Amino acid sequence: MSEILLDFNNVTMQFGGVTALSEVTLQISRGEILGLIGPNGAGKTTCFNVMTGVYAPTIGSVTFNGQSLAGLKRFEITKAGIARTFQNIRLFSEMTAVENVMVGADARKKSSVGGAILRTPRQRREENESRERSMELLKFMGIADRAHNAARNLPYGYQRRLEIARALATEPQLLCLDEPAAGFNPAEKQELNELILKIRAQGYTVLLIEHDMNVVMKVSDRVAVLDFGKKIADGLPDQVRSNPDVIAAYLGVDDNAS
Amino acid sequence: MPDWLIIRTFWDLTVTGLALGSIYALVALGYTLVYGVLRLINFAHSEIFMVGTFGSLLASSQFLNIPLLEDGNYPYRAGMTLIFFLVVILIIAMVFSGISAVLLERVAYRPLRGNGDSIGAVALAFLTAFIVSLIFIDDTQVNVIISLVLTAPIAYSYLRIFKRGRKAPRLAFLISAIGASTAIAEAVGVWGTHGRDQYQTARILEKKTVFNLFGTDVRIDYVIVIVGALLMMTALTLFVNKTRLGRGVRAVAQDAETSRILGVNVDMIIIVTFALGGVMAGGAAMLFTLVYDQTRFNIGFILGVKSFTAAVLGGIGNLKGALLGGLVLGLVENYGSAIFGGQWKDVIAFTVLLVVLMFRPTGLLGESLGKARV
Amino acid sequence: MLLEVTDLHVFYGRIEAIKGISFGVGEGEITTLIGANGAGKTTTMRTISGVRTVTQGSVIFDGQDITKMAPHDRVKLGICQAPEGRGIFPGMTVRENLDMGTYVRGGDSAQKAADLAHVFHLFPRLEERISQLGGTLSGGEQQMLAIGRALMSRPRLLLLDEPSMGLAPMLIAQIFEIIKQINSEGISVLLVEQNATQALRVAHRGYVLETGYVVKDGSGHDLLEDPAVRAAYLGG
Amino acid sequence: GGDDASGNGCEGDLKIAFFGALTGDAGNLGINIKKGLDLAVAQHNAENADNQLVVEAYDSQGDPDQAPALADKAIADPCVVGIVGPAFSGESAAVNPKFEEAGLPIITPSATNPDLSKNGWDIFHRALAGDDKQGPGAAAKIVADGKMKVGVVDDNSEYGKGLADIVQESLGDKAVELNSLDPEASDYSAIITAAKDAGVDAVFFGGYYAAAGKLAKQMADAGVTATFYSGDGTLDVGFIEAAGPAAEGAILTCTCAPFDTNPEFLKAFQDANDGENPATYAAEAYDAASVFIAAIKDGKTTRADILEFINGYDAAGVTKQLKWDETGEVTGSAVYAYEIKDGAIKGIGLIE
Amino acid sequence: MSTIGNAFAPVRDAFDSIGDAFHRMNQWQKYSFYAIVIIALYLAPFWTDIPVIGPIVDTPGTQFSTVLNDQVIIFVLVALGLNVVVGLAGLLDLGYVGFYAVGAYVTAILTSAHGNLPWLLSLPIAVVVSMLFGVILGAPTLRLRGDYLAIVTLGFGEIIRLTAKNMDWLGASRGISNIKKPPSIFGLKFGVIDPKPYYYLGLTLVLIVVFVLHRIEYSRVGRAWVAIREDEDAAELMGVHTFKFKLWAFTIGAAVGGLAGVHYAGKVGFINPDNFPLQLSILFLAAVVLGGSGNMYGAILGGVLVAYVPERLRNFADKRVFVFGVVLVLMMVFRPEGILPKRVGDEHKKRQRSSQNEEVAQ
Ligand SMILES: Nc1ncnc2c1ncn2[C@@H]1O[C@H](COP(=O)(O)OP(=O)(O)OP(=O)(O)O)[C@@H](O)[C@H]1O
Ligand SMILES: Nc1ncnc2c1ncn2[C@@H]1O[C@H](COP(=O)(O)OP(=O)(O)OP(=O)(O)O)[C@@H](O)[C@H]1O
Ligand SMILES: [Mg+2]
Ligand SMILES: [Mg+2]
Repeated sequence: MSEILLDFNNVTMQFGGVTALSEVTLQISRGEILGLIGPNGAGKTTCFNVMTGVYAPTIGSVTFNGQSLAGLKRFEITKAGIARTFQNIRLFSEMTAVENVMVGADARKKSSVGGAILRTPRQRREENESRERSMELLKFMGIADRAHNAARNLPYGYQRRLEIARALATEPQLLCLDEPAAGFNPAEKQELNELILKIRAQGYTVLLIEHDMNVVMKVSDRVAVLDFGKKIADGLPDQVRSNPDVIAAYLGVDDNAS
Repeated sequence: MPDWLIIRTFWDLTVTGLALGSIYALVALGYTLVYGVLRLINFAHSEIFMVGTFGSLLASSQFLNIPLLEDGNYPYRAGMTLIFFLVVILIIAMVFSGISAVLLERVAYRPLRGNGDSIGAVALAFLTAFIVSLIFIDDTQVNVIISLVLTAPIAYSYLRIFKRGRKAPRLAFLISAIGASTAIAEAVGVWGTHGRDQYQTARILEKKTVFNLFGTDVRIDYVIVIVGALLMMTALTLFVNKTRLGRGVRAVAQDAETSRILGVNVDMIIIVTFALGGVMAGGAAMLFTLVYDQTRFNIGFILGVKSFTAAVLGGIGNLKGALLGGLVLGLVENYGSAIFGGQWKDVIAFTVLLVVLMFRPTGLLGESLGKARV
Repeated sequence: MLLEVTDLHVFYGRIEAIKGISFGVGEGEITTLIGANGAGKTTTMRTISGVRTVTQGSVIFDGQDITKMAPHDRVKLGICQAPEGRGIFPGMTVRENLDMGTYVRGGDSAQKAADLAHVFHLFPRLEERISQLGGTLSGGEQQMLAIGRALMSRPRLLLLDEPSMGLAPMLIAQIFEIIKQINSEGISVLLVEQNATQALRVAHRGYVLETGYVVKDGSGHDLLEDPAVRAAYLGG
Repeated sequence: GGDDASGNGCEGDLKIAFFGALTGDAGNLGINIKKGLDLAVAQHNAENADNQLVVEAYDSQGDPDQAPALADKAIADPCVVGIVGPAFSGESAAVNPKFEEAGLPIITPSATNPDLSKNGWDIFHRALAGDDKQGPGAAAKIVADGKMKVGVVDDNSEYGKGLADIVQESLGDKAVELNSLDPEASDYSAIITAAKDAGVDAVFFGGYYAAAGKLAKQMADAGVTATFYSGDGTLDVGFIEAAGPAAEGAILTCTCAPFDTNPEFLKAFQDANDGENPATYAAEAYDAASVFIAAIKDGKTTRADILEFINGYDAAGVTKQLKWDETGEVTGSAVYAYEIKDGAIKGIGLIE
Repeated sequence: MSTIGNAFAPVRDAFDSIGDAFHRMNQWQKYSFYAIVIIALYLAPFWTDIPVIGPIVDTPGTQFSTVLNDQVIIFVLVALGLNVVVGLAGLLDLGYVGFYAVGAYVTAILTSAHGNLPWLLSLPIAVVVSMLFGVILGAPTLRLRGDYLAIVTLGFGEIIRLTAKNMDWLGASRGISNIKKPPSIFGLKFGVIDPKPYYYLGLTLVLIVVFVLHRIEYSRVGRAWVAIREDEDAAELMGVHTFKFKLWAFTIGAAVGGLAGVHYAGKVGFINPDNFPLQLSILFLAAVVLGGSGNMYGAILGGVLVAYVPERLRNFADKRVFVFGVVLVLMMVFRPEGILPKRVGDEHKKRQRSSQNEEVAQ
């Protein structure tokens, strides 16, 4: 495959007695959609947390774009180009939708207090850029009609999309989605699939955690499977789907008709 | 060994520091309990303590009819009489504090939680009428009568507003707490028989030395305070950890909504929490008057700030932390005063707090409530 | 009917989330509510548990009007819920969380031990994690814990709000098996699901909610066959 | 009547103002003062039906933050021609510059901080000596009582610390510095431990009565037998109440005179106040008011005239000869000692 | 909706509809409105001369124009600064009086106790020193969450006050007098008696601070603050340098608090440690929350009320503080978001249409 964007090298993550990840090695290539699946408690969210600097791995290292993420603060990792959504929605509820997205867009901006007070040309340019880009993203996600509503007032589906828009606004090279389809009905899931593909078409690399095979298998280029903190499979969706280990540990039955 | 004051008087300072620290600890429990359950700095808890000291005062002067002085000396009692009197005073102080804590919750917090009830509505209505009548008439009796007349209709409309049932933001609780604290203290300062002056409470326990610790005489009142505080603390910890109600307290502390779904009577738990905190404060108040035999309308303020500091120092929401924090604070203050002089006492206390929190951001023992994951 | 909801109206502040719905859960039946996001399913569940107040309408449980009853009293009558978003006590261990399920029951520790064993039998994962803090469990583990905890209360009516959310496919299948099994033990179930196909398969009766109204009802089987329902909720 | 005869802008009766605390923590002191003022004005009004005076009260609660707005109000009222007060040193520092600029004469019956008279304020007078007189007086008394080792404590207030520092200085190497305590705190055991450790035979406390009472009592409880000394801030029955039997034998000093110095005043005061004895500073306030009244009787109606009259005043008051030097200090004043005996304050005479 | 009709709703809604009306105004109308308000504010010392209104607003026993400056302006400035810290960034600060004290003390030291600088020169220095104190307090403590920060800041305020009280160099409990006054310009003489020049100066400072803070609030910085307040973890994961922005909030808050201190010191000419008690911090916080935490104009209103109402109620004498306490409770019970709560997005349009999804909690 092409250039390796994220390299998860032999990572072990322990919490007291619990080993959430054990010697996981995982690569994500630029431009792909990688599905990350596995039984509950397999360590998927923990992978995210290690990648985004919430936890420091017990052993092993993560390199992103050739740069080690060790010791980077969370916001520095975001600036390095990794953005995420949350398994439970975490929006800035007292801000409008567009402001939520602007917070993400601001990650790449430089102007600070001085600029704000003096309204320097740079500050004004950045402000406009942020705003325009945020509106674009809201349109892109199909939720621009509620741009000026407080985030807390948005319907659930909108909130999920807003989270994605906010993450995209940080101009990530890698977008990590943690169960974005949770709580969606099949029709809504269908729309989400299209959205994820659209996002990739824009040149983003996507790492997707999801339990719904209709989503994962349809959009992923490649699927990795974790079980008890170990990677047990990694390959094309069809290969994974028919991998007996995966079936035993995760899918249960081969048939996934509905 | 160098000949420093702190070394010469170390055990002396330790005993007195532990005594004051025990009182801090008991009051800190109230902060910690309420904080644990409602995530609220119950600023008015200091006033609950203050009410307890007045409970002790009334108990000794009114119910037990003990004079301040008998033939120019204190009315010392001994033996069973003494024990009986002490127990009566303790119970009355606890009742005063307990009831006022529960009332406080009804009036100043529960309406903010979005389910105010008639007790809160009546109290608030009375207060509204009272302060409005103050604008026009300056005669407390007349004010009270007018307010009583107006209470019913106002309470009725308040109740209807309460029905809207919206939960207030956290800061609103804090300000309501501050308001309640101010109002309670000031009410005593304005309408108390001695106004803002100090009150003396009867002194029935002769402060004799009971034993000698490394050359330091240890007085009976200090022993009672320290032992009493430890006993109360143990009882409370057992209650919270071992009883079903205690389990309810912990559950509500973590997730009130879910507790409700699982059959926990949340309002009752909150009442229990306030009552427990109040009772502990009442106990602290009684022990306090035992040692210092005086009180004042604002006696709670400084003590409250200190006790809250102790709660945070130990790890707020953590019962053992309150004990540890209280004792540490009492000792640090005493040692610090000996080294740097009494005027630096509070500076030392707060500096220690700052330093501890820098290295242990959730206090010495940490919060006992686990945090949710990111 | 074990539970009968008639003309229910529920408000959030000035917004009417439930605009007069009626439905029922038969004794020993599984009933399911399906509907899009924001249709009002969770609100309905929470109203039955008593944590939202009813503006108009009535809720009758086992012949008793519980419209105004406090939530904890309803639990005593045998209504218990595994709420949406799981509602795990983050600072309590798995064991303590499960114990909270028996909060209103009190007494009889042998019975409790048996129930605990039953839950561990259904979700062995929980037993492995028995002394881990609830807040540090993975999403799916929390979901198991929430269901297990509700079972611990030995309810007559079990309310499950999206129990399959966040569960791995294998467990999803298992969950629906468990629901059937619970039901066969005589517990009535009110089930809210996004996974409508599966839900309707196990349900005796189903209701379709749309923006606060019941727009359709029927047996699970009928709804499963209904083309409109298929188009809207079952993914064609 | 002050029918604006002199063009000072006042329409109506002239006013002598009280400035100080009537409410709040320090309210008692102000109430004493106001009673003295009220008595003087009432006596004047009873005798001069055609020249009525009014007492206007400005209740600052002794708080330097609130005082300026009150002072400005007093200054803006042309009928206010003299002020008995400000009662406390802290608020004096905040508002006296205003009175100076407005040329509004003040006579304080109670603010004893020595620094106040060093600002070159022409309007400033006080009806009793400052702490720079009281301190050495107290020290002299302690030495006269044969004390060899004196622990000096203060409440870290402007007044208390100022006084304690002067006492300590006057005592020289007999003094043992015990630092400050927090008057609002309840527990003074750290300081008492230090006193015990130093083996003092006397303790001087600079501060107010509430803290003094607590300190004296806790000292006795801890087995410290040293004699308790303190200044005018402690000269209040509140001290005896708070200290209980421990107050017995304590020695207090004041530049104020004992209430029974002047029997005539005592009787008048008792008659006007249901038999109550004049408490601390009431007599000084009466004296201060009498000076203003004398000026008005003399036909002075403007602030400037009254100020000039006061600066040249020299007559006997009920407490002392009232005559001021150019800094505003009253000349020929003295320090009195008091003792607590049988649960009451007894004057034990002038300190030599 | 239908079931909830009560006598108090109109009173409550009145506040909302005033706000709504304002939001509906067009640009031109808004600017004229601002202009009128500002002119009226500069004329405030003369309000007492207006018939009918005069007696209503006048403060009994105290000089109205002095109250305007000494109480109102100071509280408004402080509330503006504290609103940044508490209202926007969500950092509970119970020791804000510390910064106010630092500002006042630096001015006092530089112009009187240990220096002879003019007041005007001490102003920028004092503001910078206050900011430095903001950093000194913030850097080690901003790691702390929520109420831990509250108690640490409370301690900080006390440490400042007690240090001033115990150090002779800072005047100890005697305080520092003869602090220099602002220079006289435009025929305004900053004397001892007439408070009006100080009020004009103070009002000007308030307007400048409002202007500056408004610009910061509606910028990347302001958004970062609110994001931190709403969800600190999420904010950091969205690339917000939370520590830096929290420190900025502290520093800017400190600067405004310090500025208030400078103004105060210049006016009264005398300060001592008792001017900066812990209770004042609590009053400051009450001002912000009462007015509407997070909304600058709410904070201003809160500052005005907390400063002015007790003066207006002087008739209550001893009972003032009691009344104040009860009023706080009542306000929080019936208007928990404050008198002028922050509006998020286009909520007001919603209210007009009274459509769905309004009071949705998250
Ligand atoms: N802070 C922690 N302390 C202890 N154990 C933890 C902690 N965080 C995670 N774990 C454990 O690590 C394991 C992996 O958790 P993780 O959240 O990564 O699972 P997951 O694959 O995302 O599962 P799910 O699909 O259910 O969300 C779980 O068993 C969990 O209990
Ligand atoms: N706390 C709340 N405050 C205000 N409105 C709310 C609240 N919770 C839900 N709502 C509104 O009530 C309506 C019904 O919500 P509810 O959560 O019951 O839907 P649901 O059918 O359970 O949806 P989902 O599938 O997303 O769980 C929605 O319009 C929602 O926006
Ligand atoms: Mg997960
Ligand atoms: Mg739902």
